[in-house]
Amino acid sequence: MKKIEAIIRPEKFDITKDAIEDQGYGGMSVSEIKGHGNQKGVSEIWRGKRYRVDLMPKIKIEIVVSDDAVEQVVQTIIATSQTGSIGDGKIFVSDISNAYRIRTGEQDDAAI
Amino acid sequence: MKKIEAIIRPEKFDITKDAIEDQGYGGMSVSEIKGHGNQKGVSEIWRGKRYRVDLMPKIKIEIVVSDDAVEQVVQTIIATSQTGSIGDGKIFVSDISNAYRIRTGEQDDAAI
Amino acid sequence: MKKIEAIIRPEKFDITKDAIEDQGYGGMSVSEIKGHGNQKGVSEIWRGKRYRVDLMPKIKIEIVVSDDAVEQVVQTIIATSQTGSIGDGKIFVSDISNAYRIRTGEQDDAAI
Amino acid sequence: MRGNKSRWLNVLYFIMCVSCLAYFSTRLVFAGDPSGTVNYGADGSIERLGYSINFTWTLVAAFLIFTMQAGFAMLGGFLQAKNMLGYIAHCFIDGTLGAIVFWVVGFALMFGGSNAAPGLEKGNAFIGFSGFFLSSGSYDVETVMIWLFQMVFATKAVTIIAGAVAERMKFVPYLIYSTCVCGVIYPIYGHWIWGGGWLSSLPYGAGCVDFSGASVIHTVGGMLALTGAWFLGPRMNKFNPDGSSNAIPGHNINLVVLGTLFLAFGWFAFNAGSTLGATDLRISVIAANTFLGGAAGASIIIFASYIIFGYADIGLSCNGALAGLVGVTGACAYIPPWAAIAIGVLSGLIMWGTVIFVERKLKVDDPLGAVAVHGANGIWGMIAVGIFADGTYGGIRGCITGSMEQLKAQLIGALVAMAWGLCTGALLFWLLKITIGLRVSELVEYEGVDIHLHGSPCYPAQAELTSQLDTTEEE
Amino acid sequence: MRGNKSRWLNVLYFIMCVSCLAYFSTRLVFAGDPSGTVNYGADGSIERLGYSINFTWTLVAAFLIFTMQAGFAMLGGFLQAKNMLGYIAHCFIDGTLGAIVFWVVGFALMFGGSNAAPGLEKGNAFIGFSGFFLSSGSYDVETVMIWLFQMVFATKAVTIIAGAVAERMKFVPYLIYSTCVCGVIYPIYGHWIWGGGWLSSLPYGAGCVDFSGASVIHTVGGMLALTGAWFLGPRMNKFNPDGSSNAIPGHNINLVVLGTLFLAFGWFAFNAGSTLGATDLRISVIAANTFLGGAAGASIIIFASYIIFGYADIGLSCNGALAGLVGVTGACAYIPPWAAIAIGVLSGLIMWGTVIFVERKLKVDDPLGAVAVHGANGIWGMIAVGIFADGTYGGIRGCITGSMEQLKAQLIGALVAMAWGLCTGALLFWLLKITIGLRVSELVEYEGVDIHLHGSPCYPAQAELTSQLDTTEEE
Amino acid sequence: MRGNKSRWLNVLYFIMCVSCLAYFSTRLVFAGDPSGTVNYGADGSIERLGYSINFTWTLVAAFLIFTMQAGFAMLGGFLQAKNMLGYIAHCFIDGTLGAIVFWVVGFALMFGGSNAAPGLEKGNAFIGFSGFFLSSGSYDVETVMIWLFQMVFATKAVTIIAGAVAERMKFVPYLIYSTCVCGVIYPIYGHWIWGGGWLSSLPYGAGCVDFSGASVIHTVGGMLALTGAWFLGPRMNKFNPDGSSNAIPGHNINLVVLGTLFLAFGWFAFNAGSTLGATDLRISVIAANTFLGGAAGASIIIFASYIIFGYADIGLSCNGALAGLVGVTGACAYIPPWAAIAIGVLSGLIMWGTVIFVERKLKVDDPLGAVAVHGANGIWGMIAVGIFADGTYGGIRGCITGSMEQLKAQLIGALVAMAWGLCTGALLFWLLKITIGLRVSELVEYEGVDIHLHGSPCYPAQAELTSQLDTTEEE
Ligand SMILES: Nc1ncnc2c1ncn2[C@@H]1O[C@H](COP(=O)(O)OP(=O)(O)O)[C@@H](O)[C@H]1O
Ligand SMILES: Nc1ncnc2c1ncn2[C@@H]1O[C@H](COP(=O)(O)OP(=O)(O)O)[C@@H](O)[C@H]1O
Ligand SMILES: Nc1ncnc2c1ncn2[C@@H]1O[C@H](COP(=O)(O)OP(=O)(O)O)[C@@H](O)[C@H]1O
Repeated sequence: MKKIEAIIRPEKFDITKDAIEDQGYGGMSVSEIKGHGNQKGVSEIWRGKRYRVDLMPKIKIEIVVSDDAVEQVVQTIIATSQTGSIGDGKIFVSDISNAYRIRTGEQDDAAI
Repeated sequence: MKKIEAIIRPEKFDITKDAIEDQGYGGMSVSEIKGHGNQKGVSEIWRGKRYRVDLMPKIKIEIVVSDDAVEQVVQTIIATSQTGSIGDGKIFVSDISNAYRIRTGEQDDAAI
Repeated sequence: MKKIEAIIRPEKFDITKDAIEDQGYGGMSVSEIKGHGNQKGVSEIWRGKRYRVDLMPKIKIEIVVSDDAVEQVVQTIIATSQTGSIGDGKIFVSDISNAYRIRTGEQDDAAI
Repeated sequence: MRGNKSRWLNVLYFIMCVSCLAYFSTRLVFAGDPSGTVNYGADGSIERLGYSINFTWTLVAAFLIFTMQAGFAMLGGFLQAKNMLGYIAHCFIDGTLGAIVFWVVGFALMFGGSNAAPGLEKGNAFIGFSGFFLSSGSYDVETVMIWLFQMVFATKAVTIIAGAVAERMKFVPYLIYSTCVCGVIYPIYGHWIWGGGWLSSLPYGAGCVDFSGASVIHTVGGMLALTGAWFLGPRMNKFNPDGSSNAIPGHNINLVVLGTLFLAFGWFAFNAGSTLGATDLRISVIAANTFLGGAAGASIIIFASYIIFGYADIGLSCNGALAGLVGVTGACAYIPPWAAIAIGVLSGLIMWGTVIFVERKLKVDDPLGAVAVHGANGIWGMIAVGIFADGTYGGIRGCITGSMEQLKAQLIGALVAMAWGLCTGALLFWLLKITIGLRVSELVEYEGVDIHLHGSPCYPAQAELTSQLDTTEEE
Repeated sequence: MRGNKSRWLNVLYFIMCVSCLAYFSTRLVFAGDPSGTVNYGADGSIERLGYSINFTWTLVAAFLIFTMQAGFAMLGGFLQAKNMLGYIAHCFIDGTLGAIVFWVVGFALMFGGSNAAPGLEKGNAFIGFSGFFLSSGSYDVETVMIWLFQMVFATKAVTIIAGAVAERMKFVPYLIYSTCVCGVIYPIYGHWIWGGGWLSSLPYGAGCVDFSGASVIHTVGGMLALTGAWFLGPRMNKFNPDGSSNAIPGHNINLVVLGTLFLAFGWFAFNAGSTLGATDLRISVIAANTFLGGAAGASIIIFASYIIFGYADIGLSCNGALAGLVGVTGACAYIPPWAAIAIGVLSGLIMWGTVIFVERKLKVDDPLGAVAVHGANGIWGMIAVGIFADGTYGGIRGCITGSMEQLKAQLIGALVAMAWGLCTGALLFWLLKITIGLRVSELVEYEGVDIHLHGSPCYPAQAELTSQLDTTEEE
Repeated sequence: MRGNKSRWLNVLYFIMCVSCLAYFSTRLVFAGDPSGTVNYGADGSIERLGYSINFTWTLVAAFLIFTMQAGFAMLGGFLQAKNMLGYIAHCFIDGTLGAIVFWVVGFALMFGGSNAAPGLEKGNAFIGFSGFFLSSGSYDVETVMIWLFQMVFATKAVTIIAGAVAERMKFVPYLIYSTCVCGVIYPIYGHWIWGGGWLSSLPYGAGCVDFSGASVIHTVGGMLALTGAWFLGPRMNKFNPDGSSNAIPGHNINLVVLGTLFLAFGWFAFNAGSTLGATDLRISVIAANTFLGGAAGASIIIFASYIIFGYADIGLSCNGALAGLVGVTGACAYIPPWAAIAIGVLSGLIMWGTVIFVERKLKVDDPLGAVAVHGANGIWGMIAVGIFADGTYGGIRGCITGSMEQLKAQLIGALVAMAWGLCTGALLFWLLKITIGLRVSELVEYEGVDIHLHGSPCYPAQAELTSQLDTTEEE
């Protein structure tokens, strides 16, 4: 099993989520983070004074899938959430050694 | 060392946390996420119009423990936060290659 | 590649972030969590009644770096965010098996 | 599934209301000779001009008092965010449905027989019975004006209780309770004091005197709140098995401070307006006393909490301000400024004491402190008249002038108010409890009444994440 | 880059304003004989005293009405947090810039020729043309008093539309639109009804009668809102490709309830103040009817939503209260209390029906329900005068007294208001659309107008995390 | 540990207050012949009726002005959430404790010797000394009425400074400072202008004239704010080592807009009420000028910020509105509407210029812009009287009528106000700094004063997570 952590633009979350679900991977956990990669931030004003905000809001999606599904999910995410400009985000894949479904107590791939 | 990520119902957080602490595992990190597994979401109304909310709020607990403690913690979580209905959550276990305590600079198991 | 998860004091976030950037590791994801280690919590009052808050707010920084950079980043974080008193936080390091840059589709170390 | 039974009860209740309204309405359309028009501008007599000044004063006071409804709603900052909507819904319904109930029946029970205005002729020392629907004889500019002024009072009295039953009460019982209090319980006691009833003609001093509602509104409201909170039981997690209690922090103290300020604003008009006339220049003393009482109540808590905790507890100090305002409500017209300060200081301390007493001794959970703020200080406010009245207004003389007579009348008034509030409250809540039940299920309480009773959280999530939520229409 | 074109338009617009102001100002400095001082206190005649009572009443009413601006701003709780600042900016600008525009031109177009006060002599049945800048003859205490009262009315009318075009309109077109409505569209229709124009002298009944703005403010405002929302198109994600629509939850229902309460508060003064005199004791009936209408509108929605959904929908019920208030606005002075309740109940239901109609049939996206609350109920309010007026005030007799004449006049007034609102609105928005464009880009809409048009989110993030953000000064 | 020293100081301060109050109170109980009752309704003379109209007007104005306290509290939206409670606590304490201080001593120093009402006989050109505690002679309806009106003024003046010292001041020094300003500093300057003191009888024009507080309230308040912010030093992270400054965004612009609207609402009464009489029909011109000034100040900033930044900066525009309101405060009664607009436009620009000047040149950190809004525009408001007064009211003639005399008097008044504010402020803050210290520790500033001084965050976390927090009772 692998965990796919995708950090994407908030405005792409909707269609990315739908695309993943269309392929049958229902389970996911979503949280709000802030971050920056090569992105420079934007400027806002506060009572007549400009300032720079250098951490941008992003959405982090975590999906745990079986090893063979990783590539498909990653490609789906890239396809749907790419805009080609800086700030598109990153995807990290890591190993999960075990998973449990709390409702039933099932383990491993059966639990995802 | 292993990291246990448990995604549970918010209303079970309290007793789960107490149960874990009772067994002596004090350190944990908690965050709010939204997610769905096989759960269908609930409906709300907005000015006379019903709509569906399909990501449900959950609590994510992250606990890093030494390898031999994993099973006990996982079973404790399952025992305390199971209700038997859909939406109970998941537990994922993964490897941690190193840990540091910032206060002292200690490493590995000593740091947890 | 490794993922460094550092859980630090909110008030140290600023200088820690600057220190990491100064060493050239731009990309990071930041989120707010609550947690406790050996820390005891603080007391607040609510309409004439004292109560204890035992999960303290912390900042979690996640940085994915190539294997050889891990030590440097970890030491930088420890150096900048250490105060020596309880509540300084923890750093966990784990393996990342793959990374993708969504904008370009690049993989592995090139994507960080 | 959830609340289906209540839903039908609601339908029933609704049909009952509508048919009763329809019946009367038809009668009203054909009621003879509505006398609703007077214009004193054209005719130039001094009496009429003086009358229209007083008329306008009372009306403007009624408008200003209405802002207290917003003030009450803001006090919901003391509650958990997940139950906020439930509380403000109660405030909102008290103010809207309550107005209609008071129009239908409450006003007639309260002021019938008082002869305060045309169309209020019938009634005895215990209850009034004319002025229903403001129809025929009571469709007169003066009667309507008094109705408006009394209506904003009545709806405030009902709203007091909303704070004590917050975070756990079912919706339909609240509707029924609110209707009963506004339509029957409050008006009957009110009749005794203000409608020419028996308490106002007690043979001690000047009879039982309550300038603007220390007993009528605050004591009765506070006692009803106590019974309500008692029958409902404490909120989940409020008391530990060992009997100790937990703090359940609210969500927005800023809102509480603003609410207190708006309540204080309304209170100026609440008390000064109770002269029903601006040519009665005592209004300035009344307004000043009102504010000094509140200021003293707030200040004493600031100091006390700072000394005891090392923190200036602003939330509690807001309660102190309200306690001070309640405390001077009964006496504000009869006392000099220094007495207002004395009353306010004591009110603040009484409030704090009562908060602790209710929680530790009675083990009753009163989220907004309605019992401490309104109940205890309403009683204290009645007694204060008997102590501090200096005889310069209306001939009311308290202990400081050497006479104990007035104090007796006040004590009787306060005791009757307590008894009336506790008995009717207990009866009402007991009946509701054994029939349709008072309390929401544990799940509803856990997840908050907002999403379960009102279909939406009060603050729908709006962070980047959730504004992207896929929302799909259904049915 | 973004909005550079509009920026220059804005500069242009600004220079135009300034030079026009400068031109007139110089003339004004040298205008002869300002007559702005009268003190009726020294001289003791009863007429003058009566006059100053009425004067003060109207002025105080104007002050209280002003709080409605805050009430309107609070309704923004129905919107998404990311667009909140855009909406309150509109409210704020309507109230400030609008006052200046009404001073420059609107007041003169509306009341010129009405002879309501000194300096308003010139004008005909279709348009007025004296009183610009409140200068020379109209620099008189009475004229200024009426201006102030009418100014708060006018700015409210403009603000209605802000709710319908919220979350997606560009800034400069809004400025231009707001100026045009406040300066020309609203005053001209207003002149026809209140400024001595042709509608007020229709040969049916007492001529077209609109006590405090059911048509002038609410129908015209609602129709302008409809055209605005129509030309702008729905918000992103509002309608699905299959024609069904989605709910877009707002961010703060508490704020909406508070806003409704403050609007109701202002509405007391709005309606009762429209007598322009406190010696006209009908003010009490007006105030009571106003509130009963709102209360009935709110209550019916509470019941209806509870029966239909099983939830008491408080947000919708707030809209119901406003609908009831709008519904009685036209008739409040002419009807007995029971009729106010009947009107309010129907208003609530009409509002809900219109919400569904606008969304499902017209496919127009009206985020705050301005069309349903103000448009539909403004029309209903006009008709209600013709039905329920009982002849006790001003001789206005509706159907319930057996006469159909008044109803005819009211229908004509309502139809003219609709036609006027729809035509001028369509023209204005069409012109704006083809010239500078109405709508923000898709990106701006996605990320919220706040950061793009106003440079800052309404609620800058303040959690532990972001308060630590490294903020560096630039330029 | 933290704040233990201050705690004992607080106890001391408290005991001092109490014993002083107790001493006087006992005397007061036995004071002879309270004359606090007059009812002008019964007796029908025209003079008395006129008197009671004016009496009521002033009282209602005082009520409405009180809402400004809520408005000030809402401006805290400009601050960081972690310090919000600290700021509103200051506002709340200024309004409550301040009232008591003004009752004890401030009023007597300010109006003693003015003979404005019974019991205010003793005093000279520099200071008054009768009317303490509103006792004996001054326990009269008229005196109490004037006290109430002046009390709401005084508490506003104190609150101005809260904005400049926000986010970093200790609690006990704030208490002491607030007491001193409300009890001594403000009243003494006020006496010079309004209490029959030397400035009002300067031999130029009509003497120094300040209609409703441009110098008394705003200049003095603004200068005290400047010294306060100066002695406290800038907030952490405000200035970079290279001298450039950072923006520290607040947490709720919506709240700021609402606060501005409530302040504008109160300002109507603030200025128009200052006639102390409604039979003085100039009140309409005053109210209209007040609002036009504010509207002009807001509009100019909307345009200017849009042209300069490409964004319509609503927060700054709210400050512009307040600047405009402050700017016309001194002159509102003496000028025609066009002049109010001119003053407002300039006020807005002066405000922006001063914000930049204070930050860049003085390197003083004024979180809410109190110096720019109140200080700078208070001075400008004084000067504006000398320029724009058109001679139609009170015989005040400014430059536009060709006379320079009045301008001289105004300049002297403004300079004296500046000097007084700066000197007393510097003395007070310096004394506090060297004794108990002004500023919270770095840790407290980092984590927010709310949890450290007031024991709770202003917005206790309420998300799903934290509402589940295990909260256990202790002590
Ligand atoms: N090395 C990293 N470790 C953790 N998170 C990262 C890293 N690099 C980028 N991110 C996250 O990804 C988000 C998008 O980065 P982005 O600027 O699009 O990267 P790039 O410019 O390389 O495509 C950032 O806001 C941050 O949250
Ligand atoms: N494959 C997954 N990857 C990441 N998170 C998941 C996954 N499956 C479920 N979750 C998380 O667990 C929560 C509970 O899932 P749930 O509906 O109870 O699963 P199940 O019905 O399989 O027991 C979800 O809200 C989501 O946050
Ligand atoms: N075993 C653990 N697993 C996950 N998070 C932990 C663990 N131990 C500590 N933390 C996190 O680190 C934060 C700081 O812990 P701290 O009290 O400073 O630890 P210590 O006292 O051991 O230095 C906690 O608030 C919690 O969020």
